[in-house]
Amino acid sequence: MVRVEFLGPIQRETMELDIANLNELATILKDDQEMQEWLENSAVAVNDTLVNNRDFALTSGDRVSLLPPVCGG
Amino acid sequence: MVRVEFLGPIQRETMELDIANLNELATILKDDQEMQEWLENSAVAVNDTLVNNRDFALTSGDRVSLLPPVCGG
Amino acid sequence: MLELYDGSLSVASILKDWYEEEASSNYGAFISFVGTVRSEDGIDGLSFDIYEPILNKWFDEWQKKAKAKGAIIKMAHSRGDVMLHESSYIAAVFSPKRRVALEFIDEYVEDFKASAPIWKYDLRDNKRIYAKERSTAIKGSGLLSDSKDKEEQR
Amino acid sequence: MLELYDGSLSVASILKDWYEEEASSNYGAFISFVGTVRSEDGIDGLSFDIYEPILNKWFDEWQKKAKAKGAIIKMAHSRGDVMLHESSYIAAVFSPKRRVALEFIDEYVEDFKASAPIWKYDLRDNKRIYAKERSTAIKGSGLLSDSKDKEEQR
Repeated sequence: MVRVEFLGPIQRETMELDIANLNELATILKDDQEMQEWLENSAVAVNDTLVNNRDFALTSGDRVSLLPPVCGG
Repeated sequence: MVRVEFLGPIQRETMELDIANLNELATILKDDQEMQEWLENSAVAVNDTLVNNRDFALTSGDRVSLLPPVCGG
Repeated sequence: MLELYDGSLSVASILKDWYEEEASSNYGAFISFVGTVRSEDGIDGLSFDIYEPILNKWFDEWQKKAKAKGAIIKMAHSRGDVMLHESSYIAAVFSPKRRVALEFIDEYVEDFKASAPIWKYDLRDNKRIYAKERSTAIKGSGLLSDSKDKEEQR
Repeated sequence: MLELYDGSLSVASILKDWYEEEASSNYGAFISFVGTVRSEDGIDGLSFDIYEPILNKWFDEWQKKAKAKGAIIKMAHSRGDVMLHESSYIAAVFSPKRRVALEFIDEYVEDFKASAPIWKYDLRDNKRIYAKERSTAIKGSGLLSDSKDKEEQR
């Protein structure tokens, strides 16, 4: 199982999914109306490293994080 | 009388001169071998304002200062 | 060194500690940037969420960039609520000479603003409101969006 | 505010005072630059001469430039001897937002180095040796030299 976490202001429970890559996560989330804006403006990390490729392979135990727009300081 | 001060590392006594402009000061100092390098690298202030013109008129009571290369900090 | 505190920062004390820590390190230049909560738009204060694992990685990368220039960096940030006129952020650079410090602090603070995984909320009427308009999407954002999908198929 | 001290600066205490002075001024950004005497070339320390009337004018002009950007500046500098690892110079900018502070500190410190009427000496074997090679001729220097005279006649 892959754990999917929504950080900061995204009000969403952590999900446990049986997915093999980020494309599959995108497919699962694309029908969720409330998530569309977050999907457009959030970055994605796998095991705390930012990734830029939807084909990125996932294996059981991986953690995916969605990071919405930031404003530290 | 015009008072001429040599600031910082220029080891020179203050002079009291009867001069009407900075050209006259340059003429007085030009035969002083020890002053040549300082004349080349020093800025000049009259009454604590930097000046850039040798024709700058001086009147009795004015103070001329020579400011050699600086390094604060 | 990256320090996270609950609530506002004790700025004078943190700057003192950092200065003293490096007192014998032979750095000629020490530059620090302090961010303080301004009274504007009627807010009562700000509040911060931090995702520490990625913040630590971000900081370690900047520490490496600093070392490559013979410098070191430090940072302190608040978690949770910080009220008006209190401070939430300090960034510092120590370097042998001034040019590196003056240039590095700018790059380091700007990339912090654009990339560090910290979320800011306005405090108003006891509510915590995400400061969406002032936030910046991290580089590479939108990876999971439909439009990204279409873009890739083109 | 321009503060001159005999000998080295109490950095932590000066930064604390400045931070507290502006605690309610609603500046969102406070950036400070501290210059510390480095151990190099076998010196024991540095020593400084300051010509205050022109330094004050220089500082007042920069304070005006800062005000035009909604910012304020502060500065502290040592007179006389400052030994290794002690600090001799602090410059600070307070501004509503960060970009002004980050840009202004750079211009302000660089012009200080190029123009402020302060002379530096190396301390070596109880002697005070003018740091000529590290010094910068103020803009407009050479007004009274012979070569300047010839230049004007050309």
